[in-house]
Amino acid sequence: MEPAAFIAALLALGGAVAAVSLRNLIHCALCLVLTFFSVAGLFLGLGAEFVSFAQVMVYVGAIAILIVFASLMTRDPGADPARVPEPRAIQPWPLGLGIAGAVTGVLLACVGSSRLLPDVTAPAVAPSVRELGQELMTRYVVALEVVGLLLTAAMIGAVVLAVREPRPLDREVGR
Amino acid sequence: MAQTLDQLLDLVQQRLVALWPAPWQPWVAAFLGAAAIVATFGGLFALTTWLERKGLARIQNRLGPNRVGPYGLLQPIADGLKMLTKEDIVPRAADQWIHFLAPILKVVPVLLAYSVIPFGRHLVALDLEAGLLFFFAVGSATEIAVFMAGWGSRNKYSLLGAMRAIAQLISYEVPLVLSAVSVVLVAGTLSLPAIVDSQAGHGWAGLANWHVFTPWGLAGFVLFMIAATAKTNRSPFDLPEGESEIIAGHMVEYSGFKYALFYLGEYLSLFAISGVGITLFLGGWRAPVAWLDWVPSYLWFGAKLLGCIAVFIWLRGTMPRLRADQLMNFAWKFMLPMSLVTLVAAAMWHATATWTFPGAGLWRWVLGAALLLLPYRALSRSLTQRGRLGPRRYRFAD
Amino acid sequence: MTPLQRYLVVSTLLFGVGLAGALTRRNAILVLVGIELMLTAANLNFIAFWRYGPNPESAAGIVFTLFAIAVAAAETAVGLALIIKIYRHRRTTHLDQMDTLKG
Amino acid sequence: MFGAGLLKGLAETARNFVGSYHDPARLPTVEYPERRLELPENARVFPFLVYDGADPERGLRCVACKICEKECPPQCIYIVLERDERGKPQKHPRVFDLDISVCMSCQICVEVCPFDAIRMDTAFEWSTPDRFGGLLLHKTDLAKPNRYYHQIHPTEAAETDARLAAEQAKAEAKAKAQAKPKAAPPQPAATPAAATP
Repeated sequence: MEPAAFIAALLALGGAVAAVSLRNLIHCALCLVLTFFSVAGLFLGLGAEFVSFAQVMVYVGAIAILIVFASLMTRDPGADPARVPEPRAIQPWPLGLGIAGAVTGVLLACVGSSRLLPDVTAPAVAPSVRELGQELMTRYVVALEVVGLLLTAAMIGAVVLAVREPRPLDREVGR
Repeated sequence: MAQTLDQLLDLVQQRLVALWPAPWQPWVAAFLGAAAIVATFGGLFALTTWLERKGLARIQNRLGPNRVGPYGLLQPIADGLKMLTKEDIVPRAADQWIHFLAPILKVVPVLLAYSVIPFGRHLVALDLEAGLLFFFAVGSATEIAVFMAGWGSRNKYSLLGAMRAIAQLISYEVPLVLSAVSVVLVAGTLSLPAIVDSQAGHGWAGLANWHVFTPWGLAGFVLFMIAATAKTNRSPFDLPEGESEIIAGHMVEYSGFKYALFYLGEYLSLFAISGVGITLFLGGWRAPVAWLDWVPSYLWFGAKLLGCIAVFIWLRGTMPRLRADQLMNFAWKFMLPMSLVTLVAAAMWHATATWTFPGAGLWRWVLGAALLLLPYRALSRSLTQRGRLGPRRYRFAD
Repeated sequence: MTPLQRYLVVSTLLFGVGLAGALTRRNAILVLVGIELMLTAANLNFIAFWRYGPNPESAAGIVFTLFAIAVAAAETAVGLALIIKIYRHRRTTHLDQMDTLKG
Repeated sequence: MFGAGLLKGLAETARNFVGSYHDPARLPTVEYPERRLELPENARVFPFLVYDGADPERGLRCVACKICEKECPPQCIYIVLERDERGKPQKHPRVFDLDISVCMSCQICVEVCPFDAIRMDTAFEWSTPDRFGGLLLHKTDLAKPNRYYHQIHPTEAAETDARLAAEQAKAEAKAKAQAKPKAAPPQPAATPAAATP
């Protein structure tokens, strides 16, 4: 791993830790943006140019903005002490951390002990955008159509879910 | 001779790079390219502020700046000095880091976007295969910057302005990308130099084979430029920073150098998006007629860029600002369907490229124009009849 | 360690952070953020395996990542729409306060 | 058709732009400090005090009746009546101050003045580095001769003068008419007065 990729990986991990641990929701979203940018940098370092740009466009341009918008539209009064539920027998966060740590440990052990793949370090020739398009339109055309359908359905679903019902007054006037 | 002139900038760069020891050369070359881009477009920014003030003044029967230097040409320098010497005020309640980072994040992606635009023959910093995608990807980072500026200032006007700006940016990104996709469809590539090459050659009466000289290309160009106006927050789509309503939107709490950075970022993104529009539809650095090919390519690009800037200034001097509901209706009910129709027309044009029977060119034209004009007609009729874009009816006023 | 393993370690850690966030945070939006992080880690895995795998000339890894990105976008859109809907109903995004069946 | 209005607007602004280079009607703006437009006759900025004759102190028409001070909506006028050593009011202001940083140019003082003593001035370049003292005009700054009034508002001044002259003539005629019967009685009165003692 060259230094640039190392820095990108560090930034991605740091951003991720900050994104799930900070108190301020907007700071979390902005740290998430940092993570997405760094991961796009990692993709670029790995030679996947197209995916890297798509990652920036979709994750930074759409998903991060959506999260920011949602967190502004839902000001959580959860900090209100009167509404916090009674203490439980088992605190949830050590349990969650434990599970996550266990999963990560098992995965890391797997990665460390695996000898499945040969050590390929030769510079790979990334498929050009044209080849990628042809693959998408021939071999993966069914998947592409399904993803298109899924996106359409998701968009309609999101609009239907989040749309505000017109208030009676509006309906009366007919606007 | 003409060729030397055309490659002058490249030659100068090679000479300069050759002065350095070999291991440094790639770095020096990259630095020179970046410095040239920053210097050129920084200078163009200064020139454009002057041009804009002069043009707007003439449109409004005024004279415009004419005190500093001949014809007021030194006005940008005076403005710059004023900006730089102003006090940099940070609100006490502001989120210091976010407030500080926002202007930087506004300018840096815009500068990155310049790296894929071909300014002339062989004059492109990075010939990426997915260059167009890169351009749109870094363009989407400015939304984050706008949000950071609006939220970090801890001011309700700036937050409102930022929300408006993001809603507008996202809405107009769709038609922008779709109208660019129609070019990608016909050219068959995402690389901007290759798209310029796809418009090479001369067709009927020595006119160049630019995409704008086709029915779908003309429609796509108009849609692209309208969406670009909205993407760069320029009048008539300047309601994110509407001075009369929310002062300056997300820039309320910025002063001095940081404000200048926002201003710079806005103009730089205007130049960048105009440059991409030129590359996609106006043949990039290519001459419009064959007998003018001897003029250096970067001069053609510059002339087209100045023409685009003039049109933007003209629009700003003419159109009143849209209302928020008009803005959204226009984006989703007019721009989006029309860009989809343009995509279909481009596909038709691409599919009928193999027609060889006599009169095929005329038929393609008629078909393409009909494909665009009929939906346009129907759309405009339905929109105006249903009162979506017409005057607003107020609930309690009637 | 081979280069592949280094990238796998990074993606595993990213996945772990996302999982920990999704399990421990009680704000619905932050749970979604954790899920996004896990998806990103999976994408990194795809790309790393494509780059250092036995046949990098095939585009499978890249295509899979593109699909994963599209699915992530759809998932976020619907998820956030749900969160906003619930917020309008219950005035909270706190997961512990929206666990009753009665509305 | 959709967009025709936009094109019409663009054509109009283009005509403005091109016309501003050759058509003076499309460029009415003048460069102010060097060239000035002639002010319209009804232009008004801040009030001033009219005096007749040559002496700004004695010729002042103002009698310090304080009607303008009372009527002024933003209360920018301050008047002190002149008194002689015995405290007897003189029909003359000792102090007449006008704060032009407050004045809103409404002309109400002019409307209510029964003596045509206060009128609107057309001078507008009042900028000063001293925003308190510099914008507070005293009697000496405000007093301007009737000649000046004729210069800036010829029609209005002629009208005022004609009316004042008519009033004066009427007053004189009345005085004469009163003076005659008054002049007559003293004679008969003189006799009883002379007779009484």
